[in-house]
Amino acid sequence: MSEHTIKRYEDELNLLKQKVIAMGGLVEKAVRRSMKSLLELDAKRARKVIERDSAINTLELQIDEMTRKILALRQPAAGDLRFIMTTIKIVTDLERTGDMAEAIAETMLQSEDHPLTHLASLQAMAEKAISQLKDALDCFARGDLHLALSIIQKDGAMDLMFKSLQRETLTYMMEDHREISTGLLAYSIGKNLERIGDHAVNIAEMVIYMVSSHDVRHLNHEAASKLLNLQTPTE
Amino acid sequence: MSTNLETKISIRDLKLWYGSYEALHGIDLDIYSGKVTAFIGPSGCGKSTFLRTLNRMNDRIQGCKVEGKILLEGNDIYAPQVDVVQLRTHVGMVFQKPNPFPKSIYENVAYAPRIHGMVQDGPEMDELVETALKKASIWNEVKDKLHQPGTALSGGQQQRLCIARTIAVQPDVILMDEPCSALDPIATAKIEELMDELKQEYTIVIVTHNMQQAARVSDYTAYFYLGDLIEFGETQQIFTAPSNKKTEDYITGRFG
Amino acid sequence: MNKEANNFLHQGANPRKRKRERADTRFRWYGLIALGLALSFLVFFFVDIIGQALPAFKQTEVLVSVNYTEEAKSNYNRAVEHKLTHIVSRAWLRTIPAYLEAHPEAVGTSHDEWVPADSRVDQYVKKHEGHGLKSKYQKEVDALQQEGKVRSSFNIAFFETGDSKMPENAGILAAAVGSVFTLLITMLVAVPIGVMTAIYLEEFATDNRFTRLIEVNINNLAAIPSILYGLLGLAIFISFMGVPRSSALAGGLTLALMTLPLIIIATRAALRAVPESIREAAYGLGASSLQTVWHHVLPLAMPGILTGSIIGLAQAMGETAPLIIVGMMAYIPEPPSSILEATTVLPAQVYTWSTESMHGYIERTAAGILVLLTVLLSLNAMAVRLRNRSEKTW
Amino acid sequence: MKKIILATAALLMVSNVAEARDQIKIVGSSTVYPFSSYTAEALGATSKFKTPVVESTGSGGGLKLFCASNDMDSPDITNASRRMKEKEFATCQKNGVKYITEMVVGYDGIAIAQSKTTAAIDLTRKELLLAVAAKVPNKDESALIDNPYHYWDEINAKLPHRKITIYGPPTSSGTRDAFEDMILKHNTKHWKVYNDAGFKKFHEIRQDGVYVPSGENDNLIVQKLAKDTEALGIFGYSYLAENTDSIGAATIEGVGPAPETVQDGSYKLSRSLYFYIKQSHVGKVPGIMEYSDLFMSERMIGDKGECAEIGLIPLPAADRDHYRANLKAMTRLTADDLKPKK
Repeated sequence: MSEHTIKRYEDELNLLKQKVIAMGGLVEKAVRRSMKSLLELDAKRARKVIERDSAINTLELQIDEMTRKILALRQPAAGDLRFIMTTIKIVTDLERTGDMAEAIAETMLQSEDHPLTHLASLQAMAEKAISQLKDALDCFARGDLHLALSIIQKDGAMDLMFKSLQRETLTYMMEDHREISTGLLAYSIGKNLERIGDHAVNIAEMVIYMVSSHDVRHLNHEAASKLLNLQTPTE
Repeated sequence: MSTNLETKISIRDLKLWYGSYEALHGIDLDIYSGKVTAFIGPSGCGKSTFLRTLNRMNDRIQGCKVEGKILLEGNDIYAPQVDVVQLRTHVGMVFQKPNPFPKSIYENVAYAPRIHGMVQDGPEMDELVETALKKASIWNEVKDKLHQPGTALSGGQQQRLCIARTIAVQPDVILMDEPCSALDPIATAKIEELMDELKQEYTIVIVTHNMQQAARVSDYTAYFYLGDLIEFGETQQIFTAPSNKKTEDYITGRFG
Repeated sequence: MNKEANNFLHQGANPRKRKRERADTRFRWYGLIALGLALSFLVFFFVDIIGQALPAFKQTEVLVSVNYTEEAKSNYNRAVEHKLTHIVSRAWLRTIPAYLEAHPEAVGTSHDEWVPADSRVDQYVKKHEGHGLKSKYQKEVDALQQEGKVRSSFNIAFFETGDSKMPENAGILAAAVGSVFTLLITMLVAVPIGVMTAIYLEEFATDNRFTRLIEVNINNLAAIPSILYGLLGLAIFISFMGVPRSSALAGGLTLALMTLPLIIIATRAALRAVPESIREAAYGLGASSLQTVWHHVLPLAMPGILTGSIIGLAQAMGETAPLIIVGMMAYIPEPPSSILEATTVLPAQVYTWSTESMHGYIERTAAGILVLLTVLLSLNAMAVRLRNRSEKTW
Repeated sequence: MKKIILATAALLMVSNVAEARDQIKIVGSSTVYPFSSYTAEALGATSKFKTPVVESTGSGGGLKLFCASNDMDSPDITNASRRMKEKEFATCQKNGVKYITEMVVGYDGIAIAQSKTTAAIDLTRKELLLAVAAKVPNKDESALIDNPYHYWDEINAKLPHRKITIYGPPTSSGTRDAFEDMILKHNTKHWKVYNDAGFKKFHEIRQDGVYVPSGENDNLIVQKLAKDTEALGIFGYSYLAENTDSIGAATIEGVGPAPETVQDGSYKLSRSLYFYIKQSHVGKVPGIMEYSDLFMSERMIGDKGECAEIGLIPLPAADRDHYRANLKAMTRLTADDLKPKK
């Protein structure tokens, strides 16, 4: 997109984008760390994740403030308007994702006396979630429609993984009553990871709106691709 | 998109030259009845020129040549037998600067009906003047000073008087060439609100530099650039998701 | 640059500020001096003219006994005492035969009458240098003054008679009437033609080489010396069209030629000053070109047109050069009764008097200038009034 | 609409007027103008005739108008401060103005005046020439040089050491013409050095500020002389006559301007004043004969006549009678009359 006639406006939009990406980076890092603390039973790292959530919240406030200001003063239209709308939306998603990471870290702290099980499944899910989140941030940063669509497509896999985790924990809990507490913890972590994946999809949908002005929310992947007139990238 | 759109003016492959300079390169556009259509675009893009072809105000400019068709309800307004004077009673015009005649408010409104022999002076004319002023939402402000000079009114009132003056000949279409560019925001808002009311009865075409205004008042927006119609569509669509990159750039302020 | 000196808060002497202020003051003074000079010229001119002109409004009269004898019919000098023939005005004296012709019943009577004095006597009584009265007549006048037979009264004749070779009999009536006739013709010809031309050029003509040529020529015409219009008038109106030489028609038409470019230029300027938006408004409402010009442009331009026309006419009124060529600078003592009769105009009259050798004409010249000025100033006042009135109507 | 009617009426009147005219038209010399117009006024005041229109066009301009046509529009009489030229007569003949009667009404003198308070001065025409000409002969009269003289005693040692300043009429004036004729042309006509330099008649007046052209208004020269007592002024005799209280005249070759000296020809700066009557108009325009008779009458141009009072120098009585007889007989002017006499 060409430069804005008004340099300061251009700068503001760029800064906003950078902040969102920075926030995304922080969120992604928080998810990674919380998972790492969980897998490595590192309480110190978990506490750090909880501490650092405030930085994400601060960024969220800052970004909200900036979008408010741009809306009031610059009256953005068309692409700019969609960018701002997207920003407002995905900031919430990111903040939630940050909260998820915090929740995972807290779960880890709680689980000190009940060592966690199902770690293999959780790790696989976490990797998937983190990759979805990373892709979502990338497609936002680059305005990449294909990537965004692939995120929506991959969300099905995420759901399946969560469903299998559900089955797995349930089976364990039914077999052994002592497994219940750890099973519930694993379940809630899995739920969080699944939600992270959903937020990534939300972000991808907003990016699609931002780039193409088509609203693909509540559409399945085929319908979205059809609307966008794009071939589903082959994996 | 509303379902039963009626085309009021249909423009087909309109080209316009100033001498040897081609100012408009083949415009195709439909202007819908009972809607406000806004023309936007950077200065010198031909939007005012285009507006003025719609009631042949360009005829006055030397060396201005028009090719193509402009059909007002199916009738070519550039056909040789067309009476320009009659055409202008069908397609009225409001200008950038409020330009009331330096006569009384009453006379300003009564002038055109009188020269066109629409009604006789007297009670009929009084009624016509009152109706026009009421439609232009200025009656309450001027009813006690109808015989004071129109030039003594404020800018916004003057512009509404000009609109009343245009309405008085009962046109089908009102062309507005940047009608608010000389007005303050409050006066602008009043005109915009007025346009919203007027579109119940008239087809309005407005040229504006103020994109927000186009966004606020119009149902349809046409973006002109360098004598070409780049994009035409529903205003909401143009302002949230234009399909052309040039439109996007212009609307988002990335022009140039 | 020295920041210190540039600081506007810098206290104390700032040489640049002082210099600037001095220059300002100096400039103001130059303006004042120029204004003062212009004003003093004007005051000097008026004081001088009025001072010289005032005596012209007084005419010395002497009380003489007039004998309407049969003899006076053939030799009017016999009507008064011989020694008084050079004291009283010959202009009056020589009317006696005609008077007796018209009033036969008066023959044989004799009256004491206040009659106008000869110009030299008049000048002598007014104690003007160079009165030119011979010393033997001076004594006569002194004696008459002693007897109270000399008085000074308002010079009504100045406004009732035409030119004369005898200063005491010279008046401005003929020239004034001539001026009115001439100016009327100028106005009736130049104003409609000029205004119509300007309207055509400004509102209707297309911009092509031909109209541009006309424009350039009109602008040039306004700048050429007025005497050339005299030659033009001579060629067109007198030689070609056969308008009588020296007539108000010839002069008026010639002045119309001269005034025409001025009126055209003034009218065009006035038309151009009418905002384009008014024309657009009218056209936009479906008014025709004629209606637009007639209903909107012309009324708005009217003050400018009127002012331009009146100033053009005032200039024509004060013009002499072209009138010399068409024969209006002549001895024409009788007011014209038609536009075809020989006539003269005020400035020409003033000029004629100024070249006369007799002293009595000096004050007449000044008085003539005063009348001319009064007329011109009234014309200008009229222009202002007309303008104000036409501005008030809407 | 009114205007159109008016203009049409005016045009109709124009076409009519050429036939009937009840007002005499006189044009010509500005020198004769005062006397001619005085007579015109007298005619208007004492008779039933309309006062003739007298226009001051200069002698040449008057003759041109006079000779241009024989129409009733053309002037009936023209005044001249010189005699009609043969060429002008020929033009008259060509344009159908066949019969002309010539009248001489008197003389006009040019006065070389100065302030009354200044010591009398006597000049010759040649000295005057040397004082005012743009180019004068050098000492040995071999070539023309720019006028070097600034004091009268430089021209002639006998003259006083007095600055040369001469106020005179500008080129447009009839008096200037007369002065150039009588001082410059007359003296250089047969002066070898001028003829050798290619000037048949030299008439350029110096422009280095010594000769001050002083406007058409001779009254101005009178005022200037009163202030600048060293200066001389050139103007018509009538102004001298009117201003004898403040100015006096220089004598020319020992003779001062006065009616007697002009009449007997001893005062050299003088000329005859003429008027010419178009015979074909006599009887058609009423009053031409009456006007001419009045002008030629003793009452006007006699020794004590009214014109004499305003500056005309009368003809000798015999000449007056001669011209009156010519007038009565309507003697026709012939080309031979105008041939220069030997």
